[in-house]
Amino acid sequence: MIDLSVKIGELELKTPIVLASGTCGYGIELKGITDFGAVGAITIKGVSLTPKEGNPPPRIFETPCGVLNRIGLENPGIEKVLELMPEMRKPGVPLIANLHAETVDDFKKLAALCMDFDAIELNLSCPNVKEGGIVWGKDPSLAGRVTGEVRKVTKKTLIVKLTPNTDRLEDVALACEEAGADALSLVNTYQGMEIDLDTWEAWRGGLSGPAIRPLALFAVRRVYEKVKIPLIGMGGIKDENDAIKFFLAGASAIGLGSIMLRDPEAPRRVLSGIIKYLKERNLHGIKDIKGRLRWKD
Amino acid sequence: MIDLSVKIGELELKTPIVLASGTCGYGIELKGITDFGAVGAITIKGVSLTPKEGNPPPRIFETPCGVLNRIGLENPGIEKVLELMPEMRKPGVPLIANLHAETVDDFKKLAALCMDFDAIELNLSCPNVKEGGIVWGKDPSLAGRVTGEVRKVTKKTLIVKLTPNTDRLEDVALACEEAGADALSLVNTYQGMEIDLDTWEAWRGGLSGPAIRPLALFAVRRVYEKVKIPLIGMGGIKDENDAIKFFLAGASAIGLGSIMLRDPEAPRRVLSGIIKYLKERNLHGIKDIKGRLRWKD
Amino acid sequence: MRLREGRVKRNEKKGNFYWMEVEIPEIPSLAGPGQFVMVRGWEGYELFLPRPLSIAWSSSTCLFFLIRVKGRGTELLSRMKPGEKIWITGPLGRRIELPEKFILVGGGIGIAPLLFLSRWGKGYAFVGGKNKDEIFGTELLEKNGFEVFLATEDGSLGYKGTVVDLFFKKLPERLPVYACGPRPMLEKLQGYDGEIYGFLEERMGCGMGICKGCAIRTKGGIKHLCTDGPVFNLKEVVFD
Amino acid sequence: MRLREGRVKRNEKKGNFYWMEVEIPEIPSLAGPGQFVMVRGWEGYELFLPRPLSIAWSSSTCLFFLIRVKGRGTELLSRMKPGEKIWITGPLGRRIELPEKFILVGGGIGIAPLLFLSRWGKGYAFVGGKNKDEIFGTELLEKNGFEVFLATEDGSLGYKGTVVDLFFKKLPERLPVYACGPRPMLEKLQGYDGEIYGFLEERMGCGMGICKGCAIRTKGGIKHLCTDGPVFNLKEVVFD
Ligand SMILES: Cc1cc2nc3c(=O)[nH]c(=O)nc-3n(C[C@H](O)[C@H](O)[C@H](O)COP(=O)(O)OP(=O)(O)OC[C@H]3O[C@@H](n4cnc5c(N)ncnc54)[C@H](O)[C@@H]3O)c2cc1C
Ligand SMILES: Cc1cc2nc3c(=O)[nH]c(=O)nc-3n(C[C@H](O)[C@H](O)[C@H](O)COP(=O)(O)OP(=O)(O)OC[C@H]3O[C@@H](n4cnc5c(N)ncnc54)[C@H](O)[C@@H]3O)c2cc1C
Ligand SMILES: Cc1cc2nc3c(=O)[nH]c(=O)nc-3n(C[C@H](O)[C@H](O)[C@H](O)COP(=O)(O)O)c2cc1C
Ligand SMILES: Cc1cc2nc3c(=O)[nH]c(=O)nc-3n(C[C@H](O)[C@H](O)[C@H](O)COP(=O)(O)O)c2cc1C
Ligand code: FES
Ligand code: FES
Repeated sequence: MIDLSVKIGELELKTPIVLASGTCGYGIELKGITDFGAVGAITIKGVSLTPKEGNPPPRIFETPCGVLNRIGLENPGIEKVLELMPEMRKPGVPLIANLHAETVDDFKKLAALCMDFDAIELNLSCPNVKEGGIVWGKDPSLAGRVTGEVRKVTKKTLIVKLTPNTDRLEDVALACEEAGADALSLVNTYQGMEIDLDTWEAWRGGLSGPAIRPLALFAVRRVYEKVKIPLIGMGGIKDENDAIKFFLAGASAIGLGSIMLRDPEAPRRVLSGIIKYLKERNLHGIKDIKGRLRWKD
Repeated sequence: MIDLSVKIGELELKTPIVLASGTCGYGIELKGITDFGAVGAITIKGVSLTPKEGNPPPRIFETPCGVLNRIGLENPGIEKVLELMPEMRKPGVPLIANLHAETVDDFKKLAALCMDFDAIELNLSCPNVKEGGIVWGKDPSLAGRVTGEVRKVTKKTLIVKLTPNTDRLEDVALACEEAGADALSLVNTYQGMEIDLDTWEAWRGGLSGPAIRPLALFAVRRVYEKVKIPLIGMGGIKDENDAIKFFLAGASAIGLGSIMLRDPEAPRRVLSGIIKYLKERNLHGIKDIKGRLRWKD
Repeated sequence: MRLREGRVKRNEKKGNFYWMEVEIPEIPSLAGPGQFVMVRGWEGYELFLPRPLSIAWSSSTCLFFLIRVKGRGTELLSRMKPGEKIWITGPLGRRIELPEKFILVGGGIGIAPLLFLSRWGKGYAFVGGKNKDEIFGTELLEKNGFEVFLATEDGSLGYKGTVVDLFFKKLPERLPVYACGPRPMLEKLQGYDGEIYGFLEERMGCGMGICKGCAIRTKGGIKHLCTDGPVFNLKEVVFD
Repeated sequence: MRLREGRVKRNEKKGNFYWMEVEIPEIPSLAGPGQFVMVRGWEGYELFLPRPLSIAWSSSTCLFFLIRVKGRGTELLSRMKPGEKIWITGPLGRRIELPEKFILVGGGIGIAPLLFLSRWGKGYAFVGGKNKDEIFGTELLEKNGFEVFLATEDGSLGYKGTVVDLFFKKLPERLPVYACGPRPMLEKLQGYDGEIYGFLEERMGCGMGICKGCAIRTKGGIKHLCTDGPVFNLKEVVFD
């Protein structure tokens, strides 16, 4: 018997497949398209205290095996999002609120408003505006502080989503764990840019998709070797093979991001593939592969 | 008239196309294959004071639109490499010695031995063994120090090759400029890993190829906005369009790396494409596009 | 609206465009005027995203696309051969309500979604392009009860000039207008003093509202092309 | 040795393998025993590197490959159709000097380079595979003057067992041996008390000595498969 359930903090996921933030809307849009039976949890598009317009177009570019986005965290604000709760509940899957804010206070207020969600995920890829604008997730002490402060106001499962754009990834991860995070989610996108060859216009953006898989996998592994809390691993996963690599690297669950834009039926496809892989090897669950890679260097 | 020559320190390149280190051997191997008329300079495979065996196989993996390598800086040592000088001279193209060492002293000794090269490139992606093993290029003061010390022992054009695996890229670049570097070369590979799904064996490696282009482009631009010395931009360039993006981002010359493994005739192809692009727009040389992108955010 | 696998039935070069017929029985009966689909004609991931294409026509089991090669994606689509697999999600976007009589104004490849619209009414169709190789579908429009006015910039077919010029010159009746074409064309049409709707374009991620990639500026704030559009009241759109 | 564009002339499934003929006039006359080429049958960059393939046979203008599907690259190659473009660099690797009479030992797809070798001499060929679908080229070997011994692990053709077992059992004469097949097979053959050469495999970047990706451990230190090999004196190789 194969047991695919995983526990992330207090959260029981029926499958180890999490829909990553920003690539599944509020889940609602995927009604009738995605088979939610294959989904362990839905992470909604990042939400802030007040509405955000996001960036002017263009917002999305294609790069070799990758997607570069500069959505700019567009969202209607937490109040409007809470109104969607009845609709968001329909798939019957645990809901994770992905939050972003520019101050510790706003993060706390947001978290306190998320009572009806099953878990909270802090997106630390945005800048801390009060303290010099440094991105929360680039600085272990900032990351630890915001995690600790949010921890005080909520008993919900608290996930911290890490940015890979830092040398101090492991220290940031440790700081979040010490400050009370129940789990870590990584990676968010890698900073890149694109240029239009005709107009010479240029845009910054975050890179995701298969291109980043080798980098993301390494980020997950480095964090796995440092912390004890479970990890939701993501970055370029397109099929079961990629997913299994993240489990072998140490992820307890995996996130599907960009692939949802191309194939909204990816959750079932990936889940079936994982089951097949486990069966063929007589393995009984994610725990039999989690972290089990063998370094050859 | 289109003028494609560029100056990198004292080095006059007839074309802005540099063969990147580690992907063109010693140039010798490409005799009769690559059209050296299209090549501005050859950067030889990284060399150290004493021979290095490199890593046991496997050493190279393919990832989506990328190459992950763990060659391990295999080389026969500087003495043996110097013996190749007559052969290396045959293409008639300036030669850049790519050096790596574990101590400042070794870097100095190496540089002093490179009298017959046209320029020296310090590869700062390897660890400084005496001082805790931190990678030279991750720390502005280390990077500045090694650059300054090498500067003292050579009058050759001194290029410093930067690693993108750091938050402090701009500071490292500035430190190298202040310490006397004539030019900077970037990026080296991004740290990643690969796992074999059958054996669960895992290897660390450096990612290169089209996958990293959006990241490398951004790295080049960030450095361009900080320093005055010329940049050799590279990372995922496969065709003229990619090359032009690097010029628009601020590179004075561009490096062809992984593409040489797939298409050793890339220099001519890319050069012809650059000329066509310039002609179609009535532009006269790289200076007409260098750095000229327009940020839209 | 699920991701379906179809098969290319034909793919013919017509002037500067390709006319592609795809067998994909699940979709045609659901498709309404103004809708589009996301199309992928390759299995690899180098081109990661599917491409948005208008539904240009349909039969009971097939969709028809009119394609102009722009970059790698449309080039791959243009090279597809009968029998090859193709993946399509749709129909997507907002179905529009059409009056009985209306005017179509199409520039270049912009004619694609207008052909489909012509099935739902009667009226006048202004069709323009750089030259005669960019004029497509006049017989179909006529068969559907549309009087066709042609314009080419080089004068190789019909009126010599832009389709917008021709439109403002020949405007037969003040009817609602549905336009599709390059941005400058739509901007000029904003000046029409009647009801005017335009098919907009923006880079898309998903085509189904989950990525927020397809933002469009309107007087009422940011809208999303794939869920609020692709057809917008042109007077509401802010071009910049 | 430059990068050349060729055209697939035929590509036929033969048991578990594909037999591909490629028209590429510049290469055949240069190709010698023991050499290989780097092959790419796709234009995109998702699969970035070309794949090493042995020269299995040649005519005046064509190269022949025997291909076993392993991953995406060989799968794409196996699906190629006559007329399609293919890019090849070569011949690469060290040409070997063959005696007049020698023994070939091939396991599975390992038969590919041995077929080409059979053109340069006479002798005995031991050919093995998991089952009869992995046996290829016996007629060609016989035509070239080789006495053929067959082994399949399931006994579906010839001796039931491994080709190495058969070889040690039937060894007709103490002649130099050229072997190609899976690593365990080559390891076992190291025990042969005569001259023994093996075709090794390693992941390659460039195939022409510029990347140092293809390291092979030998008693004499690291060697490079693409420039020092692919054929090595098996007694010198360190398997680990
Ligand atoms: C709703 C809608 C309907 C469309 N209908 C048609 C049609 O019927 N026939 C037709 O030929 N074209 C149509 N287009 C335009 C077509 O989608 C683009 O030309 C195509 O996506 C370009 O892809 P590419 O790979 O060839 O070009 P590239 O420029 O290489 O594409 C790179 C990326 O940018 C995106 N992109 C580039 N240009 C556009 C654009 N103008 N609009 C949207 N995304 C773009 C691509 O989808 C891709 O993600 C439509 C666009 C939209 C938004
Ligand atoms: C000198 C030489 C000659 C060869 N001759 C033949 C032949 O005639 N017929 C044949 O079918 N196969 C041959 N092979 C093996 C063939 O090159 C691999 O099976 C093929 O590269 C696998 O590519 P893939 O994309 O299908 O598999 P994947 O496993 O997806 O390949 C991923 C990467 O690993 C490399 N790789 C994987 N396996 C091998 C391998 N065994 N050897 C080298 N690189 C590998 C690939 O080249 C690619 O870069 C030869 C290998 C070498 C080194
Ligand atoms: C269009 C888009 C929007 C995203 N929005 C968010 C977001 O709002 N909050 C967040 O934490 N991550 C966001 N992400 C990051 C993804 O959740 C994920 O971490 C990242 O894309 C890497 O995974 P992937 O390679 O599978 O896409 C977004 C990514 C994309 C492509
Ligand atoms: C196989 C291989 C070997 C390399 N060896 C070196 C080296 O010895 N010294 C060095 O500075 N960079 C080395 N590099 C890095 C390249 O010079 C280049 O900076 C990097 O690959 C990014 O460019 P690309 O994406 O065009 O390959 C190597 C890269 C590859 C793929
Ligand atoms: S394209 Fe994704 S929301 Fe419109
Ligand atoms: S494959 Fe590049 S050196 Fe051998």
